[in-house]
Amino acid sequence: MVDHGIGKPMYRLEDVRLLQGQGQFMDDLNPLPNIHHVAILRSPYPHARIKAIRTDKAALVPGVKGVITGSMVASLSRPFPVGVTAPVKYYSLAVDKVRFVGEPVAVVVAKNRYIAEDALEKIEVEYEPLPAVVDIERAMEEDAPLLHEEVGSNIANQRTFHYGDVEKAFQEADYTISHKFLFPKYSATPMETYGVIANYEKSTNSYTVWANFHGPFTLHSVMAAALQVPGNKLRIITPKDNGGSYGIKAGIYPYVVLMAIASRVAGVPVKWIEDRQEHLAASSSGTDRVTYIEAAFNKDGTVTALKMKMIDNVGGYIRAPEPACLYRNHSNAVGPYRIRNLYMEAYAVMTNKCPTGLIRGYGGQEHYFPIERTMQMIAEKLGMDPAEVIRKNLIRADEFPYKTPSGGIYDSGDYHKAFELLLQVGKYHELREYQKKAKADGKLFGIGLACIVEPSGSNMGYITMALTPEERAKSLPKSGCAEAATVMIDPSGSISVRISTTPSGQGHETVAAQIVGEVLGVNPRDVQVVAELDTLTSPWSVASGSYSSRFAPIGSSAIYQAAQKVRQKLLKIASGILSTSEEDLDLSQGKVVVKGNPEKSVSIKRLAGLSHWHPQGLSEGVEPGIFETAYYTVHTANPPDKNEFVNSSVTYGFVADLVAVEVDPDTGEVKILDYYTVHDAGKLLNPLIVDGQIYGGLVHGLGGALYEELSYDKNGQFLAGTFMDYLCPTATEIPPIHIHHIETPSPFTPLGAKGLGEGNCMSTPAAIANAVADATDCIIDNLPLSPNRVWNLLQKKRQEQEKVYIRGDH
Amino acid sequence: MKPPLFDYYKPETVDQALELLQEYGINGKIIAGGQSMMPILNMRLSTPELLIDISGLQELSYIRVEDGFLKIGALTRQRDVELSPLVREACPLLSEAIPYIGHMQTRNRGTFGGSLAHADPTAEIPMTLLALDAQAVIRSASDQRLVKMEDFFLTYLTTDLMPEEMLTEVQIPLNEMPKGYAFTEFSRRHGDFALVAAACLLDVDKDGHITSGRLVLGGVDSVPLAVHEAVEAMIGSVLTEELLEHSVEEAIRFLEPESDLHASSEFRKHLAKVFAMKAIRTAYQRAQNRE
Amino acid sequence: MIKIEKGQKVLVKLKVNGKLYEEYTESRKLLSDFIREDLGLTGTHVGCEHGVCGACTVLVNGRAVRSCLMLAIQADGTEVNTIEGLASEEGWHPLQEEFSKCHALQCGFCTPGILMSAVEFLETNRNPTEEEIKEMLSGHICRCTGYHGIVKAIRQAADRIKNTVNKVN
Amino acid sequence: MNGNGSIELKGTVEEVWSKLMDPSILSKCIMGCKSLELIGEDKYKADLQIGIAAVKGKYDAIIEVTDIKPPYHYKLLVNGEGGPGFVNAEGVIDLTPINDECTQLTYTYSAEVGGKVAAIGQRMLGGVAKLLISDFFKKIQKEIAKSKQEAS
Repeated sequence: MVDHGIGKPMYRLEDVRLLQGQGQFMDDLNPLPNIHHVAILRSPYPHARIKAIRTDKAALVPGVKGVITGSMVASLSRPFPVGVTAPVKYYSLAVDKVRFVGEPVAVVVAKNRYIAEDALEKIEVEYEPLPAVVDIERAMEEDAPLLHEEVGSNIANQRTFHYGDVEKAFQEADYTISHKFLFPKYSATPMETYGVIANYEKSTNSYTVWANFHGPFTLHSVMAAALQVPGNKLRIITPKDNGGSYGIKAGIYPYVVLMAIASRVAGVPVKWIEDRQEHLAASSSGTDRVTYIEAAFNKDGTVTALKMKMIDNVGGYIRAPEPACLYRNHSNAVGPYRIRNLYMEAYAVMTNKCPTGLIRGYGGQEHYFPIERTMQMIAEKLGMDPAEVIRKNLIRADEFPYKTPSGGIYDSGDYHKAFELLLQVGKYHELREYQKKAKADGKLFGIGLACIVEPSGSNMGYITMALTPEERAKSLPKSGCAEAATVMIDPSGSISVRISTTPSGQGHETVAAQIVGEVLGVNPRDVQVVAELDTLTSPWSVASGSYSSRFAPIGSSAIYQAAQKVRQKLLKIASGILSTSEEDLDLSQGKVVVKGNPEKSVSIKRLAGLSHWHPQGLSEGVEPGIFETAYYTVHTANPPDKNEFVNSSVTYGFVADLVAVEVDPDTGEVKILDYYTVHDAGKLLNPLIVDGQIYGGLVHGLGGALYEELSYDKNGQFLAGTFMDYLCPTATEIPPIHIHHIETPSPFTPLGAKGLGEGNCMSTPAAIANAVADATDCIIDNLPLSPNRVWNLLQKKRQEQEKVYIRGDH
Repeated sequence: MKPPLFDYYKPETVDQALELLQEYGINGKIIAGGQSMMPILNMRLSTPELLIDISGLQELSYIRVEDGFLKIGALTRQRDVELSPLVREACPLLSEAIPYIGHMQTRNRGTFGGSLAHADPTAEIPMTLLALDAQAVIRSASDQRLVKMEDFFLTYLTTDLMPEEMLTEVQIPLNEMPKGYAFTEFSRRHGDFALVAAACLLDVDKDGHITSGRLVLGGVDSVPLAVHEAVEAMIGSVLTEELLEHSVEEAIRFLEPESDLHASSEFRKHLAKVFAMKAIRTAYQRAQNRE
Repeated sequence: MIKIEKGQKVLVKLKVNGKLYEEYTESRKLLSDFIREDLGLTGTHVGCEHGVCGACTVLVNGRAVRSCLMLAIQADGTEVNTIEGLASEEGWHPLQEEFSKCHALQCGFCTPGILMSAVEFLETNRNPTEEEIKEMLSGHICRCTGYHGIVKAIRQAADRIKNTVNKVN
Repeated sequence: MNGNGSIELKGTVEEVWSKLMDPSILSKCIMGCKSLELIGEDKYKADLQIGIAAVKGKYDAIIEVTDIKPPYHYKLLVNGEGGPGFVNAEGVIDLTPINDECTQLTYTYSAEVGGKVAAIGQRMLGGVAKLLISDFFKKIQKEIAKSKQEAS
């Protein structure tokens, strides 16, 4: 049992069903009779006016129950609310205009998916194509094609922030450096696509929806608002198993509304399982971002100030929770460095690409790519070792909790210790020696470093940074980050737990059982965990869900607190029975025992039985039944203040990466030789799961660095519509990965844990880019580092060198 | 992504299949292993009136050596060719090329003839067969003909096969099979369509002089492209890096590959040079080792 | 010769996990949909429907194939094995055990397909190198695990199967 | 996607021009053209089946001839829509006499392909465009030769 406690690498409970084909994923559900199937007609144009839609022929196809178009959606729903002041009208189906390739234009409800697709081919749409824009900066120009006439500009949101005295720091610095970086649009492509079952009940005007949605449940109110019903008339139930998301499935909510309407119009329950082409073209993705960065630094390598102008491409419609990508890292904008002066300018721009949303690392990869590249460029400029520049700037262990210039409160850490561990396990100095030899032999060998702060447990208030302090003051202050859990014991004494963290593979059931098992002194394998969230019966909050690595810091804390409540209750009941004070009792092996006298005990089964069968026998003041819910939040999550300070997350981990690469000069191919990553995420709850999260995040980061991009041509045509052109890394692309940990517990969570599922998505693209820059002596400011891109850079360098050589000859 | 409606006929003999083709010709579409055809159907890029499923024609699944040829039935699974000791012995170039096709799971189903008839210009089997100077046995209800690979490929996904015809067998000449061989390719990930691929056959005499050779490139044109000059120009010489680079550069000078998402025309052309050289180098070394 | 007109249903008979099934279906129905919808075996998952992701992989006559790239009617008369039949009366297949021990799955959506490929792979390759395992795995996409645990689990399962076979002999 | 090229045709500028402007010839020479119907001045409605081998899409297209400067120059606008997506293309054709028997035809084109086919057909789209164009001129060449033969 000890092996199964908190912090132990217990094998997962979920595996038992998943390895036998008994998972219950979205498409496996058939909760209602007479479910019909949906196919969606999508725009082939990046930007066009819809002049007419003719659906009569489609409606006549045998088996078709209904065809839904934009006008119906406009009459049965309202545009989705979004946290910016720009009046963007975003409906779940195109109304009048399409603004990206793949945008839903019409819906067919039919007996099965085959017939629904047959009927789609019979819908005739007359489009008037309009000029499109996909380039971020072009979209900001006055004469650029305008997506939303009522907004009057493609800029959906714009803010500037000053912290410290940036101008003074720049004036006083020995050196400054500036560069423009571009981070590409990419996705996470979970293997299970979006899926929704929706049923409209006319008699009560209410909707019941099953969807592999995983929050944030702030979006529940967004959906309810669009459907114009109170929250309790939109019941959302999540399936037991969710086939991966990495943030992407938060973007399912427009389809929840669309299917709700489709069910209402067609008069039958409907099921829609997104196909892979739909998913790639039109689900959700990270933003592509242009960053102009300027750094001020001294000749010893100390960085004194940063200026960043960040422009996010949020696609055809800005949709909630965007523009959050710009602000998610607001508090940790300076990363792990002691930089006190910070200027940030943030823009959310709409272009004719698919709308964006959550993705593993949300904003971190876009943010740390320019910063970590700049740290290396500073080293190059000063002729210093990049490791030395990092050392010079890392926050010291004695400075925690550390307040960042933008209001973040870094809870704990020992960045120097973790960084030195990285250099030691990665044999940094030996690698540098080897590099000298390798380069002398003409090899393009490089080493990349990256250090980042990994925020976890978002404070929903950060999203309101998109508004000015004056605008914020007009509405309710926002700081939500609470999570809830329920622990109950039935009359037979068996324990179950209900969680609202909507896992999608992170093993929440296992860790919940580990926590409850340890607190209540039972075998975790005897604890039943229910992870399905039902908005009418589960305990949940606006912040519930699976995102911002919030299970470890917050979700697990709620479970722990609920278990503690049950523990207290059991002790209280037992205290009466055993005539011993609660302080002298303990829980162990399914029993409450008297400390120091284990012979004297009473079983949980007995205690639970009593509370159910004979409540009158309980001591006075003890409620019958054992059913305890706890909500947990962290006191450092506060609304942004009028000075624009905000603590956007409740815990902050640290990640330090070292990667060695060799670039093939003939093909531009980047070969990763070794990857070392050191994490400090506080107390680890299950090391097996922890390392699994790190491997997965790292490989996703590697995908972003080398392979994955949702490419569009300059006219807005989408080019990566299959898994032949959107390249996910496979087993043959994976380098040796070495994971190490240090643990400095968070003082803000009862178990000392922090999140860690996203760190390498943030750090890996930067680390690999640094390594490739180091190997090739080329400036890397754009990703992914495809062979063609790297080869182009090498060609350019060769040509420049030839020019220099020829000039030198004269 | 579900297939459209089609009539489905499944002949039990080659003759039945040929009769169906004679009758339905252009409106019928053959499906064999389906590893290219099924994605096209699922995406509804093809809406054939009639699908003629020849996957049950066991008589077209065989590998044998006969009359100086390695003969492979059109419906032999790629995986069976890959694992065949006979192929490895008689035609190592083919054994080297096949594992580059997709993945084990698609080679288990994909057929040898299907890949050839699909005629993707980057596909391994068409390229290799062109390098091997193979010929296709093509049958119709009324006729049977042999077509050399150099005459088989017309353009993207288009071959000399007429609507009423069916590919039944591939014949690879084994007489004078060069000792040196190499297949190499460059792709974004393992198992992806090659950006550029090269197949080389080459022979040397005992002093290391090149006596004959063939080179085929994939991914640089609308068909697998024979650029035998790259090797032929070096006949009589011992291979040196300088000579190799020169003759390959000369041979591919005229190439104008298409650009796409993964590689520009310029990059493809560069890769063509790099991988042609690589293939020749390896083939030369192997020829020398076996000499 | 079988001739089926558009929309006409045809009887497909096949053995899945040793059990005989007979169902009427349209000729255009994909084997993946047939297994899930008509046979109710939802352990086989559909991830891309163009043969790249490998989630739908099943064994047909002992060979790992994409069930999304086959028509159900093409499986008529075959023996199919899916994830539901992997464990036996005696317990889990060594692959199942090692997958759990090595944390080779997270969301578990791609896992059934990978397991079925691995079954064929280990039957044809008793002593695989890491390279060979990765090559076989490259026909599958997993977005959760980074493949680390999967490679390790297959290697450990191979060792266990080898040892069991050795003991028996 | 764009490109240009030139081809030498056996025929005078006038002969070539008359073929290029003849709808019945055009419908024969455009690959996959099932019908071509005049719907306005220099404006046609066409039923096209474009693609290669099994990958074929049906497109309803409007073909418009503008900027006509007989017999030397015109511009062709093609807008097609169909199941797999859409094609919008623009081509400019110039004829220059080489001698009494030969005419130099130069062309530039730009095409935009959208929708499903653009998202999946990346690898071959450029090639298909080239194929369609070369096929068109090959057939035009044949038509000119044929009518010359008939005339003589």
